[in-house]
Amino acid sequence: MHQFGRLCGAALLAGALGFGAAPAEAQAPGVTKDEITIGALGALTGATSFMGGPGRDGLQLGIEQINAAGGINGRKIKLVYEHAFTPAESVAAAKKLVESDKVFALILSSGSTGAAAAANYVRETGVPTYNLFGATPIIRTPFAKNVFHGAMPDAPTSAQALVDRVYQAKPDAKKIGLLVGTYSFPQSNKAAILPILEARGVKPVIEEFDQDSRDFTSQLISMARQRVDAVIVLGSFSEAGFAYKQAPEKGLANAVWVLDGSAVNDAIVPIIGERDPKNVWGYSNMPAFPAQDHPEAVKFRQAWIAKYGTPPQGRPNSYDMVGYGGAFILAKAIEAAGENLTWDGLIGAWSTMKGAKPSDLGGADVIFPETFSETDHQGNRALGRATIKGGLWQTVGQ
Amino acid sequence: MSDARRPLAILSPLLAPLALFLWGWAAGDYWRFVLTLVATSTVIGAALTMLVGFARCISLATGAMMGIGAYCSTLLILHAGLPFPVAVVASALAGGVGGLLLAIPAVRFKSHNLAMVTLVFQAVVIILVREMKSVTGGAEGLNVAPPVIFGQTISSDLVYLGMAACFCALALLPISVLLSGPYGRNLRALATNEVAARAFGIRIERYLMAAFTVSSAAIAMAGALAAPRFRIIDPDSFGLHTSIVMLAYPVIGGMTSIWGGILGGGLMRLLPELLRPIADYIELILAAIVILTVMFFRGGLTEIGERLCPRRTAPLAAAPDAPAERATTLPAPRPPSHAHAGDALVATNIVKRYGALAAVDDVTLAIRAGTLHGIMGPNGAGKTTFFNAVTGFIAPDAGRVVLFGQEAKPGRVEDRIALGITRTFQHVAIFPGLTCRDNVIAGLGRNGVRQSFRRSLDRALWSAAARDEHEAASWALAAVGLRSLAETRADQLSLGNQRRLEIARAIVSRPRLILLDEPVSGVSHGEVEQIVTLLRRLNVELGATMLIVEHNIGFLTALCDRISVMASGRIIADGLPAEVVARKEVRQVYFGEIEDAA
Amino acid sequence: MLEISGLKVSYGAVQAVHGIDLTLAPGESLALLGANGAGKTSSVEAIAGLLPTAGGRVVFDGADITGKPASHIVRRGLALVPQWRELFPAFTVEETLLAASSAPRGRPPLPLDHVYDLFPILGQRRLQLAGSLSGGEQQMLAIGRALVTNPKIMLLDEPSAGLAVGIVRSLVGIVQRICQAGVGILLVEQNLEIAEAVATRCVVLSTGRAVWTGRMDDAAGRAAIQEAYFG
Amino acid sequence: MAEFVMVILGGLKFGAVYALAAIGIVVIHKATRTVNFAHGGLVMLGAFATYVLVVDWKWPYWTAYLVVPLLIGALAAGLELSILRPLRRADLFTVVLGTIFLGTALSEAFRLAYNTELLAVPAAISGAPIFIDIGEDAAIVTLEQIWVTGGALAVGLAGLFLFRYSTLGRSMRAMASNIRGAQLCGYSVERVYATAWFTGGALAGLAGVFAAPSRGVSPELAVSIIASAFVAAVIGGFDSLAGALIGGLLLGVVETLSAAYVSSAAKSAISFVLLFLVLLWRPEGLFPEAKRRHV
Repeated sequence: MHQFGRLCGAALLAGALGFGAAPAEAQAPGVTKDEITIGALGALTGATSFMGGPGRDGLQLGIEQINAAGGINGRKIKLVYEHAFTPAESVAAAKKLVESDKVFALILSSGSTGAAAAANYVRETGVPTYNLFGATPIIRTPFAKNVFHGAMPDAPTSAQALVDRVYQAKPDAKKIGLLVGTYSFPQSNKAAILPILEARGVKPVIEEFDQDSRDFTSQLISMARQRVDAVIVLGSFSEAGFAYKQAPEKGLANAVWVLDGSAVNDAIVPIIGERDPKNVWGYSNMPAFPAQDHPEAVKFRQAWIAKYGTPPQGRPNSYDMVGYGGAFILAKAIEAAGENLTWDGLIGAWSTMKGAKPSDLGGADVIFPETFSETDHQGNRALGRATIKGGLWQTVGQ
Repeated sequence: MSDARRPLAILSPLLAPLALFLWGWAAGDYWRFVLTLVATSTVIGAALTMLVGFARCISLATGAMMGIGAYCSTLLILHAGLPFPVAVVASALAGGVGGLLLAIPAVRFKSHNLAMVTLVFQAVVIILVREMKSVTGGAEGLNVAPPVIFGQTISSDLVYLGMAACFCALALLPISVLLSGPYGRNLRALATNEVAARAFGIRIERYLMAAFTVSSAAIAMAGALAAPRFRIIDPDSFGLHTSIVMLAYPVIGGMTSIWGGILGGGLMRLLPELLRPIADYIELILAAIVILTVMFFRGGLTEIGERLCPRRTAPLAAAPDAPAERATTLPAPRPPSHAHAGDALVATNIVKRYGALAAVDDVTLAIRAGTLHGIMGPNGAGKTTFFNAVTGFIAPDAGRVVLFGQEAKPGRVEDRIALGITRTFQHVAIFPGLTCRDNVIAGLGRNGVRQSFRRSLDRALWSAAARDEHEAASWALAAVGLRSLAETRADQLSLGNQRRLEIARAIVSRPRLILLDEPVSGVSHGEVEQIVTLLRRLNVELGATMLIVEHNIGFLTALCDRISVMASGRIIADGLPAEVVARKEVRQVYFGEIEDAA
Repeated sequence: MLEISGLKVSYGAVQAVHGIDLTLAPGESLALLGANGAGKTSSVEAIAGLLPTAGGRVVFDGADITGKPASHIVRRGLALVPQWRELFPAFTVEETLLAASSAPRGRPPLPLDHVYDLFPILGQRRLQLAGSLSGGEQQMLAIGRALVTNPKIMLLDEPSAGLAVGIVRSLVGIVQRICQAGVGILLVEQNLEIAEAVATRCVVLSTGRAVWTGRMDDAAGRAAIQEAYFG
Repeated sequence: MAEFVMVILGGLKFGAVYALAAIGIVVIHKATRTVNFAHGGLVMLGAFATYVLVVDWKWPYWTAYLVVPLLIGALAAGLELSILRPLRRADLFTVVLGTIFLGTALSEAFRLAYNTELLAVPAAISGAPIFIDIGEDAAIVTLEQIWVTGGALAVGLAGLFLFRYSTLGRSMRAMASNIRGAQLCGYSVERVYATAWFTGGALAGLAGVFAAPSRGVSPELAVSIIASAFVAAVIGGFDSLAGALIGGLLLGVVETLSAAYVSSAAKSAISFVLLFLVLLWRPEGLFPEAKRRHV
């Protein structure tokens, strides 16, 4: 597979050269004297449109700020955002952006399998690609020099953070329950977390649930029966919220709850129905939460409201923030690639970028600084320690 | 449609993949990619035309079938190292098996219950894919390698499109042959009139099982073909949502020809690409299109197309109410072969009860071969019940029926046609969507699923057997005076002509015994006389025995050799027409207990 | 009172009734005669609004009710006892009558006791399911259901069909009483004897056309009926 | 033992909501012969309306029980008038297609109005849970659980009662039993059909109000409710209100039991297995209505 990808890449490169496309020295696709076209894809309708929609809004907001500040080396950024949900749609959208719209770089702001299918394609084409939300390992393996990952850490990093949160809250925890969704990303996180627990000699109580489950009676009763000290929830905020809420009624009263990435979302608070729930922990892949009273978050929120108006419940969410921050990271990489833009140039500059953050280009630092190297394209590994206070998720150190 | 052009019409669906390939040739790689998926959608649409449009089965398991194909071929290539084309064919077989497994319980149900059973299948397949993580990769999906054919990895979008177009053509061809031949006609026949379909030996369960099997095989093949383009296959791609979207294909395209599915599938797959600027609304737009189609353009795209440019061959000249031409003398291609002496039908002590009511109360009746025998009686006298017991549509509680010296077992309606017995229906039971000729051909029998498959192939090749059927239908239509309306849709005929059509369908198999249930009810005066003449002539020239149930006493007396009168489930009089009508007890039935009827 | 002129009914391309005329006042009784398939049932169902008319006018109580829905026509006081009775099998006798008396209407309904007086057997069976009644009792219930709507004119479509002679006799007596109470009766019948017992005038139909109209006891009518029945 | 009781009670809470939705489907089908695959969409809109009332407008929760059923009932009657009435002459098959896509349209319209993963609605009633001693253990019951289970069941029973004994119910049953006979009694088809859709819609709306706190509001609610409610209705015989009620409760309990004692993955499969078995064993449902339809 790996070799095949390279072969294909080479073939395509050769094909591109054969067709008389500009060689490496000349202007890359999507770049004109005063504009750079960036493509992005994510779900605008369907089950994960809560990621794709905010992703688009965040990117757009970031790009407008960059353009308002004069753009990059005199060029404005133009965003073309395409809807894509399933793998088939994602490949179609990626092909359209790369082959028809001739974008200079591609942003993946869709969920795991869609992003993975698109990543599979971009490995062959070599277009510089920035993966915002995809957590699944098949996006990261095999390693591709043109694919970069942003605020969303890889599964081992986040799995480690989850286990850390358990022992930070309850150092003597013995029995750990794993409440895992049967769908894509919880399953990949489960695969990452099991070896870590095993290394610690902990044999977890594993219970699974289907996507959008609302009733956790059986899982919770099983955990209560086995008297778990802590529950790690791998699932979305709605699932985690209902599970937490139902726990006392099923006899699971004093456990520590550690929630995975997408469950760490303010929309969980009305589900739980308490403004200061006890023992709920999580990690954050950003220095502050969208609604947190944190100077950078406030700056971001004000900008968001100025552009999009009064937000509905749950917006702007962390996908807005990651999208926004991601726009700056990509812009920073393009800036570092210099005036004469080529894919190789961008990839080279990106691969050596250290500590890039939005404020470098005048944005709000709503994501952790990102650092890349030739062999490691995971931009962010920092994860904050988060809990719910006053009805909001708050970062309370690392 | 002229006979010479028939095979070409059956080949015409192949234009779709060809057109897609040519478009892809001219377009860029992105479009070639999209058009590959469009091509697979046309196959899915065509398959659903068979299942949803022709057989009228709402299936919510399309996604699952596609998934079976995609996973099957991917796993076969991955683990068994099969070459791609072999894996595609294998996955079509797997899909066929899956369709059959679904059909075995499903065909017992109709409408929403059938939809629910297919939903169960859909859900179970997805749950299995998700749970069998070690094989299928679970919810995270499975990487699909680009196909390898003859050692060549196919990485060019154009080559892939070409290959997909070839496979799609291969899949469309059999569907087209089946749908335009007797199999497809019989599917539509059973969907519009189950009772009549059964009367001509169309076994509904088997036909539906075949429809599920064939369409599932095609859908699975499309799934296998599309999988490498998806790059990653995961259970969500083949979920219920996918099934619902695909259900729209034949609805939007039109459900009466393979072109409906092809156009609907193609358009529905293209629309999301064409409407990218308003992608937020795409789901709403697609749903709205379906609702509007269902409300206002139930015939779908194909009907709109036909309305815009009416087919030259559609015999508009033969307007719905055009009077039938005078029936010509029978060419009689075969001499009446069953000059059977003695009794054609002997019914002994037939009893049929509904609760406390004895609808047929110990009726014994013998009909001499070659005669025209009428049964009259007031409403509720038990005529139709008796008639149905004789034809095998209901099982009598007691009594036996002997047809031409052979005891007839109740229930097996389809066997009666082989015995040389056909019937017409009280409420005209033609197959409305079919042409007159196709209605008549259904009456020839040989309607078992396998036979219909072979006959469909005959028809596509326009072999001697198909020409014979065509000729036989022409003969029967000419016999009843409908020759010029042969290619008109049956539901556009006047009632009198529909009655004639039923008679044509009943005589085309050259039966020994024809049972006519109220052949002139609702028919106008003038037409009644024509039908009398027609039936008399058919009796003479075919030598067929006829049993006629009728209210219209004038018609019966003019037509029949003998008449039996039924009242309250019993035969109260039997004899020559004039004599029977004059009898006191018969008059009493109609006039009440009056002594002097003059 | 009920004036019908040029009534036409068709089913798709087939015309079942080719224009008939008749009038009927409350307390009067009229029989619609003819062989099977002559268009009798189509005519009364079109009058009662169960079938669409293809032409002609139906005027009732001074108002044009052509093409109005059946429910509207019932509320105005024109009730049909249909040929197949059209009862609700899972309703009890009482529920059936209640359903008719509690439907929205312009006129006050008759009390149920009226029906029970007329048909004592229904009173005894008031808690029995309509589907479990005998044919005669079902016919009585169908008449009772129409009666509860307090009609000025009642259309009866072959009330004798499938019933034993004794039951038919008692039904005839009751229909006569209803008529004497001032309700106009339009009776569709095949059986001449019953028609004679109930009606004073008759209209004879043959293949959708009125071939004779006049008094029931007229000899010329007899001949027309013979002709219509046996051709 | 206590654990078992808790599993059963948890199942009953969800089952009661299924039952309520299923009764709505049955009322509509019984009176109008329309199989309403858009019913899940109506339940979801009921939950959404609850969200708007309680969270956006900050009205007290009890107002939702009054306003939402009227609103969703009116919407359902409107859909009947505008979309299903033109379809009345079409065959059952076409109507089923129409309602399937109508359901999709309702979900999508909502998604466009509110693009968030899930809208959370606070519980209608809160308070300390009740401990019931059973043997050594104690079963824990929350007030909300009692309220939702009891409330939904009470509404369902009230619906049953109304359908059985009220004039309005009688008109719908008459129409269901014999459409010509009902017209001859003076019931207008148009009005009874609109009433049936209103009633079915109102029940769907109420199911939404009851479901909102425990399930949240999202388009997925429509799909999961329609599947469960249909299974419940089919188990109950599809034409029996009492059957739908029992079917809903049975489904809820069987789901949680299988999840608790077999495997949590079995939960989603079990409802389909149940449906399948019922369809094969008794295609007319466990509680068929005594009926003889006029054709």
